[in-house]
Amino acid sequence: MRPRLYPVFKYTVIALWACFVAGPFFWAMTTSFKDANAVQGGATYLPWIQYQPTATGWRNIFGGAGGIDVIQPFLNSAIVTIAASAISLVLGSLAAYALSRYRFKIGFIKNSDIVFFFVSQRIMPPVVLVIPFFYLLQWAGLLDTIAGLVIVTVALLLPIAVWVMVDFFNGIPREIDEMAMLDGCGPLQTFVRAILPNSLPGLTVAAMFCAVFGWNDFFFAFRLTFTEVQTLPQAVVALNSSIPPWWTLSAAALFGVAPLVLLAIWVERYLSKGNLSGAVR
Amino acid sequence: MTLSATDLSLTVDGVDHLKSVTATFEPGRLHTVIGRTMAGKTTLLRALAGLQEVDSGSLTRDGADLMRTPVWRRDTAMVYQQFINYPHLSVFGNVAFPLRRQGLSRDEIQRRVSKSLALVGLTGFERRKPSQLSGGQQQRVAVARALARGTGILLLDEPLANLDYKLREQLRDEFKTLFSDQGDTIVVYTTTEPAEAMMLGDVVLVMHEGRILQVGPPQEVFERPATTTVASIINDPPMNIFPGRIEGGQVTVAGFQATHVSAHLAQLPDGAYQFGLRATDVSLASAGVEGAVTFVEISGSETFVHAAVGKTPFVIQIEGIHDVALGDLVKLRLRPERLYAFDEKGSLVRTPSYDLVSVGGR
Amino acid sequence: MYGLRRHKSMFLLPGLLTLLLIIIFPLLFTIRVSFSGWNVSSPQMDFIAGANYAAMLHDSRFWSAIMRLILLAGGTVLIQYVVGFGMALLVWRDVRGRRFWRVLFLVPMMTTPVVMAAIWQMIFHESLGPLNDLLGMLGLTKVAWLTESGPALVALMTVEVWQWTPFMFLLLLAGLLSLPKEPFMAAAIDGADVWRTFWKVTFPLMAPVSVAAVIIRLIEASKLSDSVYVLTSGGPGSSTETPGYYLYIQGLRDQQTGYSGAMSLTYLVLMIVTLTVVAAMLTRALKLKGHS
Amino acid sequence: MAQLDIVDVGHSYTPGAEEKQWALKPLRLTFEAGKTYALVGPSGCGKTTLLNILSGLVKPSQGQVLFDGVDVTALPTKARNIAQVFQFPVIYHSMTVYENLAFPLQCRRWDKARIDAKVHQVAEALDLDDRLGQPARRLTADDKQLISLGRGLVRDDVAAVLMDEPLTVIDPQLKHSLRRKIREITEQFQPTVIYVTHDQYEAMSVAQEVLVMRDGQAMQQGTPEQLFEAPSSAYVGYFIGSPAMNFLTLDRAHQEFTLGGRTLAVAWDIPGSTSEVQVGIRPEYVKVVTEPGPNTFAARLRGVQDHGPQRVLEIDVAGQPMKAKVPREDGVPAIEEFLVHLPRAKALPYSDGYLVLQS
Repeated sequence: MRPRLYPVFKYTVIALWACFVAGPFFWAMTTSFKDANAVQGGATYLPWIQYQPTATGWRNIFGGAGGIDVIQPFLNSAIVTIAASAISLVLGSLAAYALSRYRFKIGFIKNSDIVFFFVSQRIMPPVVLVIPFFYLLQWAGLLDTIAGLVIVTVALLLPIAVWVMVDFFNGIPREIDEMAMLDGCGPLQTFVRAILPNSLPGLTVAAMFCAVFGWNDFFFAFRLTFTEVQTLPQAVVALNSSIPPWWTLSAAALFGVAPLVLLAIWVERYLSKGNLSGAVR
Repeated sequence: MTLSATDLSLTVDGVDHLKSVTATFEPGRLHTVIGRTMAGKTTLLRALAGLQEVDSGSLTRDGADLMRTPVWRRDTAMVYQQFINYPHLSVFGNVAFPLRRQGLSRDEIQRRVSKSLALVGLTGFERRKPSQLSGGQQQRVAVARALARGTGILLLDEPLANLDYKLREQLRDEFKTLFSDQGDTIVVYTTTEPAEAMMLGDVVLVMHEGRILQVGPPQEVFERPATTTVASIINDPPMNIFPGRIEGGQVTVAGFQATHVSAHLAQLPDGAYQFGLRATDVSLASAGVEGAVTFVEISGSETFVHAAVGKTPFVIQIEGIHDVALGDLVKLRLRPERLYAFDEKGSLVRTPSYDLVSVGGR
Repeated sequence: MYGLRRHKSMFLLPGLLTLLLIIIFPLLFTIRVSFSGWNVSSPQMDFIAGANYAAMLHDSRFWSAIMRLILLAGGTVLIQYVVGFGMALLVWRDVRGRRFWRVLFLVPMMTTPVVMAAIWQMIFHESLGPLNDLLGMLGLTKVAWLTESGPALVALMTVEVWQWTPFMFLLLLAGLLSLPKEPFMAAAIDGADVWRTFWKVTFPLMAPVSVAAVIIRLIEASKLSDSVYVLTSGGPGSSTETPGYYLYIQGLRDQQTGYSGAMSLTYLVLMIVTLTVVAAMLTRALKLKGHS
Repeated sequence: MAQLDIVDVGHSYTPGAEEKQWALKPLRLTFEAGKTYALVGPSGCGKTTLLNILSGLVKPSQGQVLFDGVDVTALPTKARNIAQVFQFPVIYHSMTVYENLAFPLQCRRWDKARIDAKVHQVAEALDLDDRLGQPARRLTADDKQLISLGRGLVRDDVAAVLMDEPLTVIDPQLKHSLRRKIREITEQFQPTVIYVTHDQYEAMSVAQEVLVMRDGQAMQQGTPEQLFEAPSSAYVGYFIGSPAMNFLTLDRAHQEFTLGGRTLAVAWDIPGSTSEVQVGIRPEYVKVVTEPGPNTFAARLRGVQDHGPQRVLEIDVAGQPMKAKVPREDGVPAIEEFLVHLPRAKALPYSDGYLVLQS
């Protein structure tokens, strides 16, 4: 390729991909300010010029007539995500630390096999788990409760936490552990005082992945909670009926994805600092 | 307060890391363990610290079994080759870390940290993070942390190996004063450098392939190396070791009449020997055995000329720095009165005498 | 080290037991139920031996869903890899507005798949959606995106590519950013052009990250069902059904619990075997063994 | 191979900074074709900046870089026809040893037979000829460094081979043999080599000429022997040699220099206007003697360092500390006070940290 043409090619490709990526958001944004007339008239894009914007859609998602209230689902989603992520991070880092530092040998099972066992849980399709979970939670009286959903979500997130943290701990020199022990720390203190404080980058990456997969889960919430506890994705999908109140749906969708979109800005900052590279190998 | 290792052995994947290592480490003395890379020095230190399990053998302190004491109750401090510090703590935090674990009062911690940072010359650096320090300073922090605790056992694993020559020279000098002042502490210090071992050690232990080959005061180990291997390890460049014969008052090497037999070898029967001669005791002269220069290197203020006599390699150490061209033919003069004689298996038979003017001043 | 044996389990067990407890019951339950005739009319754990498995062997809807999934997952992950790698290369080094592009290209993976599928459904709407509107402006005929089998598959793949290319982009960009710069200088010094530099330096160095990224994406893609549910409900007919979605219909909507259990296990085993084989093949093809 | 000229080249990473803060202060140097040069100095001394300027990675703030008289200052790395060996071994992972060595020639579209001949010639010199078919990634770090070097040597028109601390990650036991190999190869192929290291002994063992740098300045360029025998500054006297050169402050009485009241006979004469004068003398040249005579001074023993074949005596002469390096067989003086001899020819004059040039 000619050196002169290369920049033109490069920026064209970037721009095209950017349009594709941004398209759905643009459409949702513009649609969220429409009303029935504007939608029925065919596809339009520019407010004021092509249609008269209204805030109906946005009013509807905050308890307006004919709409829903997204606040409670939002809170439910947040609680489940935060609780499940926290549990997964704690249990995950402990297990990852053990797998990174100590040698396990139970019969033919070695460390790498245990790590594989954790990570392999990601292969389990939710649909395989959901029926047994249903009966399990029913038996425990946790069906349609936040606690039940948290337990199930931990199964989704724990493998991620272990996967990220094992790699991260492997990157911390063992001499630090040894030094802490020589300095008088027992194993648990060694972990808490010498290793954890140096693991912030790894923990943040793990937390980010947990947040993304926790917040965006739909299937478990859909089948294991019904009326009492509705998560945000559930609430949005419920709006997607045959005659779509597109403006309400769009507003709800944007509201639902907004928190994690903000996360992207922060992930990029992390990426530029090179902190992700250690965790992604 | 004596630390005794008895019959320590460790084999990993068929390689002996420790082979029946028996040694006693006395309080108030600095023990240097010298050996080449992979000789088992680090493994020995780690075993003493409790960081490395061994296959067999025992470890006692004042007769009490130490094997079942976990690392964190061993009263041992260690300084690593790779400047290991806690990356998240400041210099102060690093040195204070073990003191906090001991539950000392704030004032006491403050006092001890200041004292030990002053010892290593890092006063004023308290708030820096280790990553903001140079390699030499990082190693000083590690040493300060080890000293601050006042442990009974202090282990240093090639602490200067990763530093520049000049810094190494400087810290070596500092260490000499620093460690001579440690009261009843048992200090064990590993190194690959003979000069470091000689200079710092009260006792030198020579290790090779997992075994301890010789133990003794530096002077004795240097002047009376028990085997050719020790002779080669305790000298830098390694002592020239070459097979030869004593025949009719002459020492022959590779068929050449290299030199006459000097008085200290006169009693030996004719026959095959291995001879040892330090690089300092071979010189370039106008007459002597002929060799070809294969390589010239410069270390410190000395020039090491590597030359091959037939197939036998020799190293010649010349004071000062000189240009010698590769491939030149040179004549080597071997100083007969400096020859060590070893038997064919490598055990010491005769040493040259060092007519010491005096050993005062130490 | 003496004294540590007792502690190591203390670290590992809480996590391991939690996961085992959460996973083991469902697994055992599914195995047992797959040998029962549990269905909506007789919800009980009887024993009918391998009848469910026998029925499954003749269930062409299930097998075509499996085949469809393999093509869908393979196809979309390949596109995601190529596009993700391409975009990562473009915004890797000197490009104006680098941070803006990077953030934008990451955003889709942060969004909820089902929610975005609902948005995509609007976009693909035959008469009111913007896609056909734009096609019309270009003078092309309208496409029945979600009601014809061919276009519906294309729509589904488009959504998958949109949603998950950013994930590839993230892993590959992180990989690129961690590469040392010396190999590239060496290639420049040796006189290699852009093309040679890519194939001889960048690509080999990125091979381990590439394999990891592709495998992770294949694992996630093998579970595809949420977006199908929202976007096409498996339709038209069963032309966009994936095993995940078909199992949902059988097991949850029609409550053929026993039968769906048998299919679940078969699906799971097939996926594990396939992914293991693929992973081994990729690793070998890129000669990852022996890398430092 | 080419002659490299550095003409008033200086560099600052922050534009507009004062000259004394520049990473590389303006300097003028010539590296002759076919010789091996070492740039040595502590970290931050400017040696890496200078190397990067030669390789084209850094464009200097001022001055010109000439390769055989051609101005290459504005040219990128690729157009300079140099070769470089980095700290960390850089090889093409997916290729065999042969393909690695052939790569630069393939990029230059040589024909197959010519490539084959050249690769075999270089591989033989590097002792890699028996491993040409192996994947390069399987080799040890030191052999990988040889491949890097070989990729430069196969191009017989290469202007210069730049080596940036090539022994950093090499196993200590192998460092020695790789250093030796590099020396042999450069003697055989005679490329212009610029070798950067922080290790003075490595520099002196590998190079024909050494350039000592400090704080962005070139302190001295010369053969190892010149640097040792006549350091142009107190810094070089300290930096080269172990232990470092001794410096003692002299008193001036009439036409003579004295040390502790006794006359120091010297081989130089310097203007009376010169401020404080120090004598520099290497510890190797300080001799313990029993008989008083010219240039003998009373010394007091403070300590002894046993280095094995030599001992270093830490002594005070005229209240100033210095070191003397003596052969082991000479023993240690039995009394705390004795005499040392400072040879006239080896005592050099320094003022304000620099060697005072004799007219």
